[in-house]
Amino acid sequence: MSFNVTAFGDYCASAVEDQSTDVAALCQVYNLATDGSNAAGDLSDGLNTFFLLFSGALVFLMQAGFAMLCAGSVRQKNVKNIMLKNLLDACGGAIGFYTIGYAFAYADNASDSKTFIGNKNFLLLSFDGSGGEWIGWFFQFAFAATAATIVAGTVAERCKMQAYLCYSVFLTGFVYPVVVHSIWSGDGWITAFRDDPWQGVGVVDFAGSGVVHMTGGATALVAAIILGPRKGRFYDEDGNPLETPVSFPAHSVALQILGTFILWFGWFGFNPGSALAIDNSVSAETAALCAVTTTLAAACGCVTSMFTDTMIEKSATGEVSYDLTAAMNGALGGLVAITAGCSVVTPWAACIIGIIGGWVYLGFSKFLIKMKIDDAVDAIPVHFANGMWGVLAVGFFADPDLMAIAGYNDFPGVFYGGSGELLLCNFVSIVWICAWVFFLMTPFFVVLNALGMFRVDALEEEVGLDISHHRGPGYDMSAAKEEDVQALKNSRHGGTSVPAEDTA
Amino acid sequence: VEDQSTDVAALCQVYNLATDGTNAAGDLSDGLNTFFLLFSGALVFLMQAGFAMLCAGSVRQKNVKNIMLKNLLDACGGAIGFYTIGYAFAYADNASDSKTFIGNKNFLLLSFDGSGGEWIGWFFQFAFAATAATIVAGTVAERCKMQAYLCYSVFLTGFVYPVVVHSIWSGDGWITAFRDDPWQGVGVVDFAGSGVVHMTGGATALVAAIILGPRKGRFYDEDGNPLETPVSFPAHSVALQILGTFILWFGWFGFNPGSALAIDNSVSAETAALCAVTTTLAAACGCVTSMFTDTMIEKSATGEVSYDLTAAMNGALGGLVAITAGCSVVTPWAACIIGIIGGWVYLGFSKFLIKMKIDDAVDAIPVHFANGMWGVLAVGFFADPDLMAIAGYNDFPGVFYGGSGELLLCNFVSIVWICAWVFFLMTPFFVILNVMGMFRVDPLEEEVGLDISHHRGPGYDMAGAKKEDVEELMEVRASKHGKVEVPKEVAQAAEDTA
Amino acid sequence: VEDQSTDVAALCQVYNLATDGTNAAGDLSDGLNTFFLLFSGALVFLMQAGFAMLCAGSVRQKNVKNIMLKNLLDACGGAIGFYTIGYAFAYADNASDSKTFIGNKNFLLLSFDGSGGEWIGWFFQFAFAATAATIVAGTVAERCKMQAYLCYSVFLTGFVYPVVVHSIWSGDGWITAFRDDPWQGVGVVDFAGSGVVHMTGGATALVAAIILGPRKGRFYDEDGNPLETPVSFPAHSVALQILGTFILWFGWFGFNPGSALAIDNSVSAETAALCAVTTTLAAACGCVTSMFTDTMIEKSATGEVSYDLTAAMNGALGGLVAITAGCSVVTPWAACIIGIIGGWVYLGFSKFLIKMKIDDAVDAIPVHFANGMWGVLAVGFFADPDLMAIAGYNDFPGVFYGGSGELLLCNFVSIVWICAWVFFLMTPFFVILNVMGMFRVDPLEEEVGLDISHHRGPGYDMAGAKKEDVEELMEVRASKHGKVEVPKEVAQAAEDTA
Repeated sequence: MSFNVTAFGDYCASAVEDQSTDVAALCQVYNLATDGSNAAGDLSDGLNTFFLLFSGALVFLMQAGFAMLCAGSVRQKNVKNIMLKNLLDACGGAIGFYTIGYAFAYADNASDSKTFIGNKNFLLLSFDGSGGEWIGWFFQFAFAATAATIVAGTVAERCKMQAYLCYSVFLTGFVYPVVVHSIWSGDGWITAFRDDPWQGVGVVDFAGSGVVHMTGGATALVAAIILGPRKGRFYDEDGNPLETPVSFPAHSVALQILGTFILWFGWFGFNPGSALAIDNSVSAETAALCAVTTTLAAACGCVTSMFTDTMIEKSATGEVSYDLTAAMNGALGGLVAITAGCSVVTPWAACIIGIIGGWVYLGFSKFLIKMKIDDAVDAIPVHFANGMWGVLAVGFFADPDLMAIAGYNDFPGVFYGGSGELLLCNFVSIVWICAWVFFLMTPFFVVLNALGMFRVDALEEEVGLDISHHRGPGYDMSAAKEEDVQALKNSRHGGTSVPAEDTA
Repeated sequence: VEDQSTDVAALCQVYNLATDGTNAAGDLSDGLNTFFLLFSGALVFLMQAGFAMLCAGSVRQKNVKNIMLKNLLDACGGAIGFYTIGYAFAYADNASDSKTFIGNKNFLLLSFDGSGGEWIGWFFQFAFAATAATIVAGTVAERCKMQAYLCYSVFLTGFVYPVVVHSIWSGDGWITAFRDDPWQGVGVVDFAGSGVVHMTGGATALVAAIILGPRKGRFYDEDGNPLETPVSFPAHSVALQILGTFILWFGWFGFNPGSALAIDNSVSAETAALCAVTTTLAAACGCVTSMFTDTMIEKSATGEVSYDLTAAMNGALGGLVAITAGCSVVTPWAACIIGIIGGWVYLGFSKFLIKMKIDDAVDAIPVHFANGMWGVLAVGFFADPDLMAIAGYNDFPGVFYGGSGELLLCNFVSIVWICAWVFFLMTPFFVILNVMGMFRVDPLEEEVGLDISHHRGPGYDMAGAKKEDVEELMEVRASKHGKVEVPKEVAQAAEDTA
Repeated sequence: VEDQSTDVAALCQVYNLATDGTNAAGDLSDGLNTFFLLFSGALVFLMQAGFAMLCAGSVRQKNVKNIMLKNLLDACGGAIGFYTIGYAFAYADNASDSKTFIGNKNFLLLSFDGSGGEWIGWFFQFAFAATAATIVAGTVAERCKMQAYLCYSVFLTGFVYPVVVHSIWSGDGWITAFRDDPWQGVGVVDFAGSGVVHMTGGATALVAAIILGPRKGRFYDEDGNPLETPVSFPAHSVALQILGTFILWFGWFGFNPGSALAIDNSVSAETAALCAVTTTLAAACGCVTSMFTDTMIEKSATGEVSYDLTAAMNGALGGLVAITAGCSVVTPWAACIIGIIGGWVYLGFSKFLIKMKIDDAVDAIPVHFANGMWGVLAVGFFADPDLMAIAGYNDFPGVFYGGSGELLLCNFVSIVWICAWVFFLMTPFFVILNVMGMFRVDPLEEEVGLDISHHRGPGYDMAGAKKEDVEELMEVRASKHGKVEVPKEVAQAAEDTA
């Protein structure tokens, strides 16, 4: 009674003369059914590729978001410098991740053994194009570039270009890939994507609160400590601590808000895109849920952070004021915090994660100032602190049903009656990422510093990096010469009637 | 017998294969539609950035932080309001065929089970709700209190807008096209929301602008006497305005084609594709018409030929708003005509508002309210019956296709209904806010600008390097390499700061 | 017999099921491809915003409105021109296998029946046409008359560009790869348009720049004597330039992968995916190469290390233009080499133009014309025969893969053809405009800037709050709560305005 469908297909194709009408009809139906199934497989490839192209492109656009946010946040005299760093990040990230980063991060060793680092696909040479390899690289590159760009803002206005280039290649080429390998690769030691993950569940960091944001944020923290604050931020000319820290005004709030919106938009690629496929109902549901939780966490983070800040300021000064920096960093904090759990928490949990994310941002920002650690764009509270909170939050809020839908083992978070395996896994991932980054980056930056390659000359810092290193300031707003405007006025209609607009 | 059993087994196998194929197609269909709404919703969300840039560029430099914060909070408030109650009011299906005024299920999305695209449906609809709310921000810019703004934006996304949506886009609505027996046999055809979204936002803006009054110095002098010519406040950054316009246009490629809601079959693919074409053409025609008409008007008045960016970009936006209702049911040439008239509607209504001394800081009322009305009406004239059927409506033709006016009547009634509903609710709302002193900022604060008054300082600090520092660097650089010559960038900077 | 009839009934059911599955797959395929082109077209459209920001940032502050208006009108004019005649000239298939010079059907899209993705095909192609037109805007910025601009942009999108498209991308073209028997057996391989789009735009820009002459004070002093060193006019806002660069790069992920035109099967999915990879790598390599080469050149000249943003961003754009022709047929390492050389081509051609005293306000000629040529040629060297087959071309290898040069010859001929066609048409066109005094603005207007001369005032008004108002607020706030202390933001503002 056994029937081999493939053999039957061959039989149909062979067109034997003596087959009955019945069999011929059946063969035709078989061919039709095969066509349908093959078309579905083809469509599936196309749809998933398109989904990752869309998501990767949106994540890439986050580079523009970071560039605008950072550019708006720094003083006018350093705007070219920070934007160039953002542009080079995207480029360096591409080159570093192409040559070695992807190989270190993902290479599957075709065994079930745990490995520390991948070792295949250098320069993508062994790609054969099938199985979405090209588009997979593209999507992962966009993430790597994001991790690198986080650091740029923190060390803005005082970091040397050479140092920046060194660490961004080091970060995307080695530090970040090893973290990825441990958590997102099937070979990683703490990954959820093995048959027998640690504690039965492994680390659940869906879109990378830990892998991407903490790695970038932790590097930023180390860099900020070793690099020291900007001149005049916490200490006066003679090095005596100031009573109140001087806050340097953002040179353009318009660019900051533009950057924030672009980042939020990009996150709709970052989080839903991390479903990696959308060719079936289950992954479609996962991606859709990610869009909802991402939106809600950002909204709650923004509102919470701004109004809390308003209340704090009101109790201090008696005036009601609304701070844009608190609002936009609150939104970003909420986005970072939901990144780990976007596919495994319910909307109400996303709201709570966002609300706490807003507080985490505010608290950590004030803590840094107290510690006299200078972060030019508050990237450490947003990415490092909220990255940690996001990874931890999964341990509390993960819904076991959603875990199963998202492809994890259905371990519940503590608030769903879990006994803490998931929380433990995620806590260990935080410790691991911090330890790995601190262990590698601290000596790295110390050596750079000792060699005098880390911080710019004091005078150059005072003048600003644009004039010192980038051939002049970033803006030239000089308008038309007064005498020319006057001459134009006089030339029109014998100079008697001047158009209204020219009198401006 | 053996032959027969082999036959049956073979048939079963083929059956399984066919079932696999069909199931895979169903799965793919879910995935594709979800992805389509994710894409469209994300683009509509980006329109928040477009509005923020457009408004920021249009106001004076002293209020730029204020307006952008309002835009950011809109997105947030819209999300929270639409999550908690708005979606429930707008869409809940009561599983009966009765007409209802408002939905009452799915508060906090609690009864979602994830199937059937519910999550992504909420995401897409949220983006629309946030758009409706953000339209108002620009009109009342430079003088509206933050508290008032927060109150009305929650009220709008949580209640006013959802009721309009329920009536026109929900299967339970009283005037919807999506019932078995819609009113007049066709119901209101407002494909992507010229009426539902733009008129609702625009009408709110109109009420607010009337009650709030014009900005200081716009139509009246210090002593309250009307000025002979209204003073126009210059936009502080045209670059931001144009950036905003382009982002909005880009976002509209999610707004209109996305309203097909599905793209898993040839018919909805055709609908979405047609939307992209009509949207493009209406915007282009609106832009060109508005700008050149403005140029001709100005030329006849002053004799000088000049090209106005505000007219161009608001013309484009007016065309986009106007095509939104009919993007899936009109042909390309009709889209051109709708866009051209949209450009004129914008210009005319803008001048009418100035004549009425109603002050709209970013011309949102002519763009969204006036062109929203025009767009909804235009469907009644230009709807092609074949395209109506393809887009899923009953195939009633517009008046120009020999229709006897049912569609025009439906759409006209929807305009009256939206205006009445918004005016009825928002007028007392804003009057009370105003009486309580919660609507308009203090005159002195308005004069200083809201950024310094309420947002901890101005939005820009363009101070460059200090002159003495640059000079010092010049000396260092000149001596460092034993050179006499100073690097050109430093010399240039020294000259500039001199 | 009864058994048999049951069998037949069962078979019929299975047949229906199989048919359903196959039909669903066909439907899905339509939807997916339409969606893919909607996404890609929207991204390419957003490149208009990228060009607007890049150009706006690159010009002097006094011409910012002018250049942005041109960019906006480009999008509009492109839509109208391509709708009315451009598409008909470019694509109409005459249903014969004969070679034609120009298409002649589908004017105003009137014969579209909606099937087969016609609507979305137009949308995608329109976005490309608008890109070709907008390239020119930057080069002639700060001195070209609006009228001239409108004339040439309609001429370009309505006739010049469509003929190039017809020859290379239409099945009827004389040198196309999409015939059964293409020239030399392979035809021109210009996947996403390094030649068709970028060279056409860039060549027009080159002709225009030569005839229009340099901006006042760039190469010659007031009296017309050549300056020893050319004066470089500083970009008024680097922030806008970088924003534009990133938006363009983002848009290119629609431009290149989208040119696969379909994504409903594994093969075209692979093509699109490869395009995304090669596009990224070429841009990254172009950027890094161009900037560091520039740094080294400057260092050898001045002894100071400096990093130039213009070199970096134009290097990235140069890499993007260069990979556009071959993005689907070269391997990643070849993309890196194409990008690296693209960076050098940009730098070299930019310096060459300055030496020739040809003034390009935004360096569009080196980026689009020079790198467009390099990109088309590079295919002849680097095309991988396997990838050629996957991308749907005949599997002719590039010279470095052992090809005997047919492909290189085809692509070289396409360069000659595009240059000849554009130079032949545009030279008399611009010369006549110039003779009629319609090309270049009045010298005084140029000096004042086009914004004040033609667009009703400057693009920015950064005036902040008045000093006395801030001081008054300071007093009010200090007394209001019985406090002596003034809120820090007001005090700070008072200090700043002092």
